[in-house]
Amino acid sequence: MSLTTLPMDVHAIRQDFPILSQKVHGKPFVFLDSGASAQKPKQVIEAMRFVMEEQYANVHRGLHYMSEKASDAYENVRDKVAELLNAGSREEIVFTRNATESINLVAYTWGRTALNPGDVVAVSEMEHHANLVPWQMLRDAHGTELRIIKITDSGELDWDSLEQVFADGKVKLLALTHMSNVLGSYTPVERLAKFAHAHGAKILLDGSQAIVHRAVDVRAIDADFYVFSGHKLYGPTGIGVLYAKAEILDAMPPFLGGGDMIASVSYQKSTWAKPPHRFEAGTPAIIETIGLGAAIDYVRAIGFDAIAEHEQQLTEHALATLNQVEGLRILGSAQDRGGVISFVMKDAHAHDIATLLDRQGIAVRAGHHCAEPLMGRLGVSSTARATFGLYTLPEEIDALASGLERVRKIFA
Amino acid sequence: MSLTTLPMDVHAIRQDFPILSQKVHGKPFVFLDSGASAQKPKQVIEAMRFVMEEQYANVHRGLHYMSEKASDAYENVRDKVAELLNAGSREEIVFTRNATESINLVAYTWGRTALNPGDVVAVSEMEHHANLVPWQMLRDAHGTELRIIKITDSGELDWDSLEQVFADGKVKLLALTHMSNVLGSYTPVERLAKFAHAHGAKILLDGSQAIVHRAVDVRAIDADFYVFSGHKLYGPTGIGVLYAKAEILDAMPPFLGGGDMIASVSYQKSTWAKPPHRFEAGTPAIIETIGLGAAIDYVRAIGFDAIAEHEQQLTEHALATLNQVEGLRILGSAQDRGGVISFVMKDAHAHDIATLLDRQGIAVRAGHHCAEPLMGRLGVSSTARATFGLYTLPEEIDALASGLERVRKIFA
Amino acid sequence: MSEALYQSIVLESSRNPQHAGRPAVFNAEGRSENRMCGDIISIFRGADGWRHEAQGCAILAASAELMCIAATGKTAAEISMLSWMFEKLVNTGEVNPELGDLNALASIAQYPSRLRCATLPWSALGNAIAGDAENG
Amino acid sequence: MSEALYQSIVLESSRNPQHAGRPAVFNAEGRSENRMCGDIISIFRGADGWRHEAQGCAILAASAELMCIAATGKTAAEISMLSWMFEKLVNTGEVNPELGDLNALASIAQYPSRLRCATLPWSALGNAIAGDAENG
Ligand SMILES: Cc1ncc(COP(=O)(O)O)c(C=O)c1O
Ligand SMILES: Cc1ncc(COP(=O)(O)O)c(C=O)c1O
Repeated sequence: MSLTTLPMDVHAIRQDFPILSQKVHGKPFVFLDSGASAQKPKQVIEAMRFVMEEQYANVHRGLHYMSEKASDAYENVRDKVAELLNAGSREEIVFTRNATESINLVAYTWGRTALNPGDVVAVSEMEHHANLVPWQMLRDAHGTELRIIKITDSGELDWDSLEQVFADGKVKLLALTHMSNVLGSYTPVERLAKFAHAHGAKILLDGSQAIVHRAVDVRAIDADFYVFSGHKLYGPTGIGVLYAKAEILDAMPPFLGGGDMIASVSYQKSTWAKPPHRFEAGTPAIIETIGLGAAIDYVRAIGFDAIAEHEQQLTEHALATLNQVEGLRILGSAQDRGGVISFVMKDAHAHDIATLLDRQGIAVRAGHHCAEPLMGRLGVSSTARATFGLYTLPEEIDALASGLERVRKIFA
Repeated sequence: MSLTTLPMDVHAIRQDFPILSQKVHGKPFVFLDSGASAQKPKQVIEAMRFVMEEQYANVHRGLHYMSEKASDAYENVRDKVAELLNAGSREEIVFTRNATESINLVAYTWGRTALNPGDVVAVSEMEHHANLVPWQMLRDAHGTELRIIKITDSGELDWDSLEQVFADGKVKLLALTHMSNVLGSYTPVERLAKFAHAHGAKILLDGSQAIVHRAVDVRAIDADFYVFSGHKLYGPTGIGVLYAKAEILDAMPPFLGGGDMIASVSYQKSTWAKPPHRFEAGTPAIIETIGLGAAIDYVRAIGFDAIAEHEQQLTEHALATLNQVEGLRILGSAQDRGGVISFVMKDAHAHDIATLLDRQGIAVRAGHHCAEPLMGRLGVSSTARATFGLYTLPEEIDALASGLERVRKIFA
Repeated sequence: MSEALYQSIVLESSRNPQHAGRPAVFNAEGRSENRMCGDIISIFRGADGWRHEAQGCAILAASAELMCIAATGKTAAEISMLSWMFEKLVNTGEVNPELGDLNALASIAQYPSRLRCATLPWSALGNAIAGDAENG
Repeated sequence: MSEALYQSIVLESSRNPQHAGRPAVFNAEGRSENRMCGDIISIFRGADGWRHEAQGCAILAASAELMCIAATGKTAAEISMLSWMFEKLVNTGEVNPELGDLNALASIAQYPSRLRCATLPWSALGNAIAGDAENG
């Protein structure tokens, strides 16, 4: 694959990511673990430095200059996120710590009020624990039922199973990943939302992986809830997003109690602020939110068309290249798949693969990827996983392939 | 007050805080709002830059170099926090977003399992909403009772009221601030813990304000729970701490479900990781935790003896100086009080005071300070509040006093 | 000037209001509050025009006073036009000759966190007029 | 050398273990697992000494094999001494002549995230011995 065909100047982009020029064990650093958390461009680092060195104070309640500046910068990111997702309004954007908290927030508030005991929450076999455990906890605390939609051997949602799960009309929430963090499969979200709505259910989409690679339009999808984490989108840790339709948020009781989420407080009774503030108790992650804003600016400047095309090319290159490594098996073969590739190798355990690659400067993840039940479905106990970001070069995939050849020889 | 008497070199310390050399409305920036959120020393900013530029990856599950480095740095901060609080072990330290989340975590998990309907949670009249609203929500959801311990006119806990509240033996949790964010009063925490324990209750201390000014020893206090926020302790936003005794944490069910907090996951049943990980679902605030570590190193290098003495001197200076402003009234007069001073002025509303001071470069807060019920108790609708940090100079208090003179003249 | 907002007309209107106090008899009433800062305002239409009862800062009080002066004798339609022009004034800071003394609040535009103090009386007035319309 | 951990003795022990497989008859059994990565190991004491059943990476398998060789014929006290020395070996990387072939795992000290793979068999062995003691 020749570099000249890439849809964007990846070499220029890499200049924005200081960490990529580090050496690891004396070797050039090949980072293929963006799916766990992406690296940060200097624009994000600089935005965080700027607020801390030049315009910091607590937000919302301040009548002084620094507080006004910080509040503006913070609230301004809500607009950026609303634009990123094409939300109907900025009030539909709630800031959380990460995708995990976003899903738990929905389970604790909407789940315990809009759902009744006996109602069903349906998830798929390829969910991250973040989109499974909260619904188990809701089941155990609130008496809802949890159903599992099967996937096919290719790693796509099994439509027959989906229809079966919905057959008795009890499903009130379809909670699904928009892109599998193990198999790289995208789910057909527009079609799924239509299906869910036609069956009287809401749909929650876990966009943790998808948001990084594709333009997401929550209105075109008609998603009721959409969640993601800042740290996978080249932003800082400590900041996540929950999108929910305005009428749903309006009806939701608060999650955490404290400052900023109230309208009034007396000992007998407190009243709640309007969304989104109702769901943002206490001092928010001000610096991190501003960092996320810079990350959004960054990816939007590159453009999701270019990003998606880049991902597509890398994925194709990776599938072709890795399939040539003897004894290597890639898991999943969905039609619509992206920059997340899990594999196993004959005779070499995923942990050994990861350790041996690391010694060559190549970072991949190994384990169950927070998707234990999916491992069972795939008949493996763990996999090695390479994931791509907008700074990933085809040459890095080639380096991975030669690294794996070396692993193979050691274990041969 | 002459500078030479200060217990530490505040001018040198100020060099570490880049924002303090900013101008606001063309005037030198006088920041007297540290109680809302403190400014960040360059050591903290640098620690965050370092991890993002040189050693970043997701933590805990990685078998590669960057993940190991980031995990070590992250977990290392747990030791630093344990040392800061003199906790019995690092496993007693749970990372949260902020003090607000820490208290809510206790209310949701311990509160809904260790407390029974009819059990009483007691708080005081001078709690921040963060230590009131979660207990109201628990009351409304779980049937516990909420009782309020009165304060005296001087702003100290009313011991008679405390005894009355405990008289029927139903109180199972005493949830109290360690230092009022409005009146600056410290509460006698050792004595209160003894009292609570003698009455069969646990004690939770909201250390959001106290931790900034005094060495806190949770074992000497015998606190069951202790909470604070990183951002008030010169650390980043997005990171808070919950300390709880090991045997209490062990018995607590999880709060949020997702990755990292599980031992095993199957569709039927998931099992939970041991504390503290049981309470840290999803990707944590890695960068912010590392920033908090740098903040702890920073304050410990200066030393809490010097910090406490500096606060004491500033407080005395402020009380003396501000009391000379005609028509100004300081709220509260506790024996043991620190660097938080709320006041009202004849004819000038707190908002007007804050705005007019801001135009002179002086940042104070105005409003109810997230303590609406306390405003009622004090017979005011809002106050202006000046709070001090380790970088605060006596000259800044003098500047505040002249600023207030000017306000007085405008409204005279 | 750095304290432009607190010019004499604002201070005078807040300190010595001529239209403050609940009238004994009134035929329309509106209320608004901002619990985040404790501001509360009530507006009444009595025999001699609009009056206010404000609890809050100088900006709130001055805005209420100047508003009552300006609104008295105007029709609902004229008041809604005034309200719209005032909104524009305090958001842009651009003086508008038709607003007369209300222009004293133009510089609130430089104090975004105080905007609410200036506009709260107008919300209460809107409520009063809406309630009036509802009742008849 | 960068791949020091995967020297031939480790690979050989993991690939061609002589002490793998559950014996038909055994008088002590211990188990340990690391659910975070799917590693599971069981240890048995059969007629011809200690044997293991490992499911996991090469380090786990090699450590189990080398451990079974070293532990066979030893008393509980001797095994606990060995375990203590092994713990030290993998934490410090300092070769200890008394550990013989177990020293092949010394370089795990440079791979802190893999430590658990090497020590898991020893936890299982500890469980087996403790269970044995409990049963009398
Ligand atoms: C006494 C007290 N408790 C709790 C809080 C809440 O802290 P945070 O907003 O960081 O959760 C604050 C700060 O506003 C406080 O001063
Ligand atoms: C599909 C998916 N969902 C949820 C998560 C959880 O994200 P976080 O840990 O940032 O909450 C992840 C990332 O690990 C993921 O890949």
